[in-house]
This record gives sequence, C-alpha cells and structure tokens, in this order.
Amino acid sequence: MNDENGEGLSPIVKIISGMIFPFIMIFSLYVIMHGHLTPGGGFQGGAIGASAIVMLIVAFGARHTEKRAGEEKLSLFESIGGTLFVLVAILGFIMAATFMSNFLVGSAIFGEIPPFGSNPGILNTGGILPILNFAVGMKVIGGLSAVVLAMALVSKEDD
Amino acid sequence: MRKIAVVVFIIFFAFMFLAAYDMHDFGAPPSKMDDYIIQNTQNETGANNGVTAVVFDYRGYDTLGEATVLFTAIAGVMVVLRRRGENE
Amino acid sequence: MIYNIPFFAVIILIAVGMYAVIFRRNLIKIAIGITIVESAVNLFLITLGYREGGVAPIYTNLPANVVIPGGMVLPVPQALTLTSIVIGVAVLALMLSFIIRIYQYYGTLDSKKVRRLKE
Amino acid sequence: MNVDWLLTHSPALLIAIPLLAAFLTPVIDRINKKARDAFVIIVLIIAEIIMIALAWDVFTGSAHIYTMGASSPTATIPAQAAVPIRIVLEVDGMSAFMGLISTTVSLAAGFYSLAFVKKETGQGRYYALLLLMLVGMLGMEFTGDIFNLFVFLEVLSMASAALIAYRFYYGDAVEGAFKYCVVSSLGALMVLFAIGLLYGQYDLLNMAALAKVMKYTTLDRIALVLLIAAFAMKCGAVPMHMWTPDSYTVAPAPITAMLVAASQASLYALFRICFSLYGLTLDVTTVGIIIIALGLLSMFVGVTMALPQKDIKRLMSYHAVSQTGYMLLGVGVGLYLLGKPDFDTYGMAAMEGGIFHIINHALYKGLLFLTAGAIFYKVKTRNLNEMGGLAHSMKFTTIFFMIGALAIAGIPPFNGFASKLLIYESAYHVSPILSIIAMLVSIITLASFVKVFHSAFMGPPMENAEEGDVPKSMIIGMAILTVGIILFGLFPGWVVSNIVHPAAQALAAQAGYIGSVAGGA
Amino acid sequence: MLETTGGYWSPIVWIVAFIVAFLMAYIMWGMGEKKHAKGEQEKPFLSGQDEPSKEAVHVRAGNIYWGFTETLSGYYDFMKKIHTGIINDYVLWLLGMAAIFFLAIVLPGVIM
Repeated sequence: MNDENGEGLSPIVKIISGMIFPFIMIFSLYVIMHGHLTPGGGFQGGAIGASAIVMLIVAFGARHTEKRAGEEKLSLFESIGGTLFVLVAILGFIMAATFMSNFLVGSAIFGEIPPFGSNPGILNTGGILPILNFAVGMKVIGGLSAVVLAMALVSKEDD
Repeated sequence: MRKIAVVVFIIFFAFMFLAAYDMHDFGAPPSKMDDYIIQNTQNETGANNGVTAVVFDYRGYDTLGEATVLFTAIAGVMVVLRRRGENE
Repeated sequence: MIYNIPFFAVIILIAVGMYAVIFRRNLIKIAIGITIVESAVNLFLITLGYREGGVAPIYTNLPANVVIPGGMVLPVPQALTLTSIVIGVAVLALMLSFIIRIYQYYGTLDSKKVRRLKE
Repeated sequence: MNVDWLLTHSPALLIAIPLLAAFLTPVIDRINKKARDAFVIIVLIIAEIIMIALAWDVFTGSAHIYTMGASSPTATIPAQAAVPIRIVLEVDGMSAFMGLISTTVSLAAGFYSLAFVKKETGQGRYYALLLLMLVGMLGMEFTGDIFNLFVFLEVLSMASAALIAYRFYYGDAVEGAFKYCVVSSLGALMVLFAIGLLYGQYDLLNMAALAKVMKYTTLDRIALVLLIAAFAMKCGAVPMHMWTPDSYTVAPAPITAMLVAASQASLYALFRICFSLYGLTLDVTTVGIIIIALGLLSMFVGVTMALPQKDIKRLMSYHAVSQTGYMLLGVGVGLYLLGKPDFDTYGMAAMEGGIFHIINHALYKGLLFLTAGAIFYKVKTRNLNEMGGLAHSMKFTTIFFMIGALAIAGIPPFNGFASKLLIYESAYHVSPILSIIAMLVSIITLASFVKVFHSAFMGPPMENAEEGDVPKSMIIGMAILTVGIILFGLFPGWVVSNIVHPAAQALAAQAGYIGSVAGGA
Repeated sequence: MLETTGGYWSPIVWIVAFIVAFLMAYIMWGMGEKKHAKGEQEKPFLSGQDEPSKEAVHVRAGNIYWGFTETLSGYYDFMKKIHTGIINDYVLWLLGMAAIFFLAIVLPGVIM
C-alpha cells in the first residue's frame, strides 16, 4: 500500500490526484489571468494552485514531494514573483509619473480600454493589472505550498 | 481572577455592541469614494472588474504591502522551521 | 436597530473569538480564536460595503437593468477584505509554526506551562 | 536622474528599494554569501542617504506628498472627485524624523549582524526579514492612509515575530515570539475594526481627508479607544507591556535594537492618530490625562521592575518600557495643553522634549542592547550573576556601555539629559508631581545601570572568558549609535531647533497636515 | 545652546566647567603628601585580618540592592503576581485597558 518511503496514501489516490493535478493548475491559471474581468485574481487563483500542490503533498507524502520540488525551490519561485511585482511597480517611475502607476493603459499590451458599461470582457485590457495578478499568483502558489511543505517536513523530523 | 476577566469581557463587548448599534443602516452605506471608483474603473484602469481595479490599481500599494506580509510570514516560517547544523 | 443585525453578528463572532483567546489555555485554541476574530472583522468590512440589492462591481456581462453606480456594492471594502484575508493567512501560518516549535521544546501546549519568561 | 527627481520620488523609493532588496536577498543568498552581506549593507546605506536627503528637504521646506499611481505625485484628488481616492504618502516633519531613526538603527543593526549571526543558518532570510522590518517601519511612518498603516503594521509585526524566534533552539525564543505574535495580531485586528468604523461612517480612508470631516461621534470615540489601546500596547505602555521584556530578551541583540525602533513606530502611530487624525475635535483633557497616566505608570513600573532583574537584556527591556513612559509623558502633556493658551510656551516645549527623547532613546537603548549582545557573544550567558570583569578584555564595549548608561540615566553632557530637562521643566507647569516622579525614575535608572556595570564589567576577570574584544563589524555597529549620542548630546540646541521643532510643529499643526493633502481645512 | 522654558542648557559650557573643576581637583591632589610608603600603607586595615581575595568579596548582581527590594517587598510581591507570563492574561490586560478607556472616553459622550 505504501511506497518505498513508507508514506503517502493508496495508489488509487495517488493516480487520481496525479491525473487531476494539471486540470487544477489550468483552472488556477484561468482564474489568475481573468482576474481583471471576472471574480478572482492573483490571490484566489494562487490559492487554488497552491491547494493542488498541497494535494500532491498529502497524496504522495512530504518527502516524495520535496525531491521533486523542495521548499527552497518553491520559495525561490515566490521571491521571483515578489521581485516581478516590485519591478513592475518601479517601472511606473520610468514609464509614467509615479510609483505603481498603471502605465500600460492605452498601450499595445493589455492597454485596450473597454466600452463603458456592460461588455463581454476583453482579455487585452487592464494595463498592468494582469501582470501584477500573474506576479501575485506566482507568489501565492510558491509561498503557500512552501509553508505547507515546511510544516509537513518538520512534523516528520521527530521520527 | 476569573471574575475580573468576566467583568472586563462584559464591559468591552457592551461598548462594541454600542458600536454595532450606532452603525449606519445595513445596506445603505455612504459612498462618495466608491461611486467615483465604480464610475471610473473602466476608463482609468481599463479593467472590467472593479474589485481587481481597486486591489491592484487604486490601492495597489496596499496589495504590495499585503504581498510583503505574505512573503514575510513565509520567510518567517522557513526561518523558524529551518534545519540547523549546515553552516556550523 | 433591526437593520443592523449583521453588525451584531460581527460583534458576537468577535466575542466568541476573544473568549477562546482569553479563557482557553491550549495554544492551538488561542490560534483558532484569533482566526475567528479575524473572520469576524472581515465579515464586518464586507457588510460595510453592502448596498441593498446591489450586484458585484464587475462590468463583464453585466445585466442591462443595473443602475450605475447605485446598483453595485462598494468595491473598496471587498479589496480591504481581500488584503486582510491574506494577512490573516500569513499570521496563522507564522503562529502555527511557532506552536510546532513550542511543542517540540516544551512538550506541552498548555499556556500555563509555556512560561519560562515571566516577572 | 537628477536630485530633484530623486527627492520627489524619495518617499516611494525608500519603500521600494529595501523591499526589492528583501525579495532579492534570498536569491542572492543562494549564489554567494559574501555578496549577500555586501548587498544588504549597501542597500541600508543607500536608504540612509536618501532618508537624510529627504529629511533635510522636509525640515527646511514643506511636507512631501506622494500619490501612488496618480498622474503626478502631488495630484492627491482626481479632477472629478471630491476626496482622495488613491493611497497618499505624506512625509511631514514627524514622519521624516521617525524615518531617520528607523534607517539609522537599521544601519547599525545591519553592521552588527554581520558578525553576530555569522555562525547561524538561514542568514539569507534573516537579512530579508531585517530589511522587511525597515520597510514596515518606514511604511508606517510615511503613510497618509489609515488602512495602509494597518498593512505596514502587520508587515512590521510579522517580520519582528519571525526574527524574535530566529534562535528557536533556545526554546524560550519561540515562546517570546508567540506571545508577541498573539498580542500584536490582536492589536492589529482592533486597529482594523476601528478603521472599519471610520470607513463605514465617512467612506474615506485617507487620514487627512478623515480629519477634515471628523465629527467625534460615538463611533469615532469607540474607534479612538480601540486605536489608542492597540498602539499603546504595541509601544509597550504599562500595563500592556508584558510582552516587551519577554520578546526583547530572547531576540538576537541587533533585532532587539530594531524592536526598540519598531515600538517607536507604533508610538508615532499613536501620536499621529491623536494629533493629526482627531486633533482638536477630541476631548484633549481626557485623552491627554490618559496618555500622561500611561506614561507615569510606564516610567515607574518599568524602572522598579528593572531594578531586581538578573537577566541583563530583561533588565534593559524594562528600561525600554520606562523610557517609553517619558515620551508618553512629554507628548501627553503637549496633548493635554493642545488648544489651551499655555500650549505655545509649555506645551510645545513638552512635545519637543518627548519627541527629542524618541530619537535619544532609539540611539542609547539600541546601543545598550548591542553591548548586551556583545557580552552575550563573549560569555554566552545573559545572567548577570555569572558575569564579571569583562572590562579587562572588552575595552570598546565597556566604553560604549558607559556612554549608553550615562545617557539613559540623564547625566550631562549626554543627550538623555537634554530631552529629560525639557520634559521636567514643562511637565512641572502641569503638575509638580509629574516632574518629581520623572526625576525619581531617572535616579533609579542610574542605580540599576550601576548594578549592571558593576556586575558585568567590574571585578576580577572571569576564568573562562575569551581574550579580546568583539569583531570589528559589531564595533562599527555600536560606534554608529555612539557617535549619534555624543553629537546629539553636544549640540542639543541645534538639534532641537532644526530637527525636533519641525517634527513637533508637524504634529501640533493639524491644519497643515490636512491642508497639504485634502485642501484647506 | 538649548533654550528651555525656564532657562537654557549648554553642554559646551558644562564641559568647560567640568574640565576646570577637574583641573582644580588635580591640582589639589598634586598638592598632597608625596612621601607615603608604597606597598604596606596601601592595604586596607581589617582589624588585623588578611584582606580576602577579590573573587571572594565581589558582590554578585543578585545581591545588589537587596535592601531596596526587601523594603518594598509588598510592592514587588504584587508586581510578581501581575507578571504571570501567561499569554491569556496579556490579552486580558489589553482588553481591560480598552474597557477602561471606553469608560473614560466613550461613556461621557453617550451620557450627554
């Protein structure tokens, strides 16, 4: 029932969670990328993505997950997300007048301005919002899964 | 000791209930700032979603702070749960 | 005022959380109490922004009969709540990792025994 | 990239540079450890330089306004709107003053840490959290938005809690961190609830705009109480001070020095709330008396609890509580007299004394905690009973400790004397008892530092003590603060008129605070 | 030079005065008796007993101010009772102070 490490759940759980893992990740990406159009955004999508990784930790065991993606790697992922956020914010100085200004509105990338009032939603809008959503999504996926992994590994340290 | 605790608890929450009693009517908030945001979110930020516009544009600096809190807490968890004996 | 029932619910929820923090001695229960207070404050922020019969402030596929801006709920409290939820998660994660370490070094979760630092 | 551009954007840059550095530090740590150390120190020095430039500009000119994400930094209110929509940073004299403290103490702590944590693991995150503490303090001090204040309060609390638990293998470090985490997160939740009350009434989050429409209704009073309680707890006022000795004792020494500056950021928030957000609308007599009472209690209980302590850092932590009392007393007297005819004479002097004491305390208490850390570094114990004769081997540390101890006890010519003199004289006009208690506390302070000096540095040398003083980087860290103490002690008149007076003026003149963001008051 | 409400404070003048006082003390010390014997006369006289070693007479930190804490033992016992070190009590103190502030600040507004 257990694998060579003596941890993880039964093979049925492992296979099914492995199968649905990519779908959860795609859903997470969808929520992140449509943050400026529909309910959701970087945090919500990131939490979904992190829960997918947490599912793997539960199904396969912490040690197994650590070999594939250690907590250091996950938190590096988070650092990169945070750096991206601050860099985009700092670009506001150079491209426009102030820190954190939405300098992409009106430009070619994400710069379209939607018609006022109800509309079906255009992906290419929002200025820096989609980029920041993406950065925050990266951060949350990396961060939350790193926390859960660290806690799971520490509780295994004793035995 | 427990009696003092109960008395303090009751006084504190009596005033908190007073706060709830004094609040504006539920469902009819004052909305000077928010009306401006609802009306201008599309042409100023280009986003359809008003909440995301507030989160990342109007109050984007708060979100930066919030992402920082998350980063801080995660760095904190890693520091507290780190293994020792690598450098020494 | 009868219309303020959601606000009263918030205060009751805060009282429940505070009760756990003050009268319970298990450290994990204290953490749970703080999380309850956190949720109560989030609920408070959300109820502040509700407008009667309002829809979410999102223009994607918005129904045609919605009055702008009077027919939408306020967006700022939702953003504040989002911020405060993430902060709550961060606090909880940090607090739980402290509790893990305390249990390792003290062998107990009783707050009356976790007091090497006093006086 | 000229000087004007730098000055205009410096409030945002001061947040952005340490923040970016904090995100990058764990990445650089994976590549090279030496590069990481150099990177952190360079970032801290850059922050210090920008801060001095900004502070100089604010003290000689007017407050800096920075609107996040607007078309121009000074465009606080959009064309069609009547109120500020975006987050506004407002750096007036008081903010710049506090920013100077934060960056200076961080710089000293950064240098000191280089040697102090050399043998530990997880240094990459240690430095990242240290930078985040700086970000949290600066964010709290610069912001003009009340919700933003909460966010950075949480950044500061979380970073501090994590760093207190840095040496978790002592066990009690985690206990101190947990206690700090619980009380500070509950305090922050009280702040958040108060923000909700204010927002629900006025639909505003900008402090200046809120101050303009403040009516001091029952809800405003409740919000005021929650804010005062939370921030007074965070700055360690008796009887909500119990977390202070617990967490200060177990934190690594440079972090303790930072924590002193951090609790002063909370003190700043308390003053900002009372003076700028509520101002004259609040009942200045009642609130003034409450703050004075908190100050007196803190002074007296703090110093009497310090006297019998056996743990050197715990003793100093209680002194930190007691010195916070002086600041509360000074500024409390100012608040008590606000709007009364006496304000221009005694009230202003009291506020200058209280505010001058903030920077003095940050310098000498930071220095004392650093010397305590140096002692711990050498003898590996904090227990005063097991020390002795350290003056034989640690010459620099002894001199630094003496300067710090004389300054905290208010011995002329060091800086502690100047600020205490201002407080004594002006508090005397409100009630002579205030001054008498303040002087008594000063005497007991001297007594307890004589005890520390006697038991740690005097006497025969310890058998198991290592030879020589602490490493150079630790001495540099202590020297930075010592130079500050001596300069501030020798030129108090210049400091008060050029640095402290603008800060006190910024707090007292609420109309100026409102006017620079939300138009005429 | 620091102007205060009651006068002024100038550290430079203070230091000059200090140096002058120090010089005067030094001069007076220099005028003292110069021909005392080294060694034997420097030792303290303890009723003919030998002087104990420095280690034996070094007063440890816990014993300094013993009299002070003993005299105020009532106060210190009360303080020790308050500083329990239990986290629940810390939160209760916070809540209690908030309750007192409520009574002091909010209650007058409600009554009036």
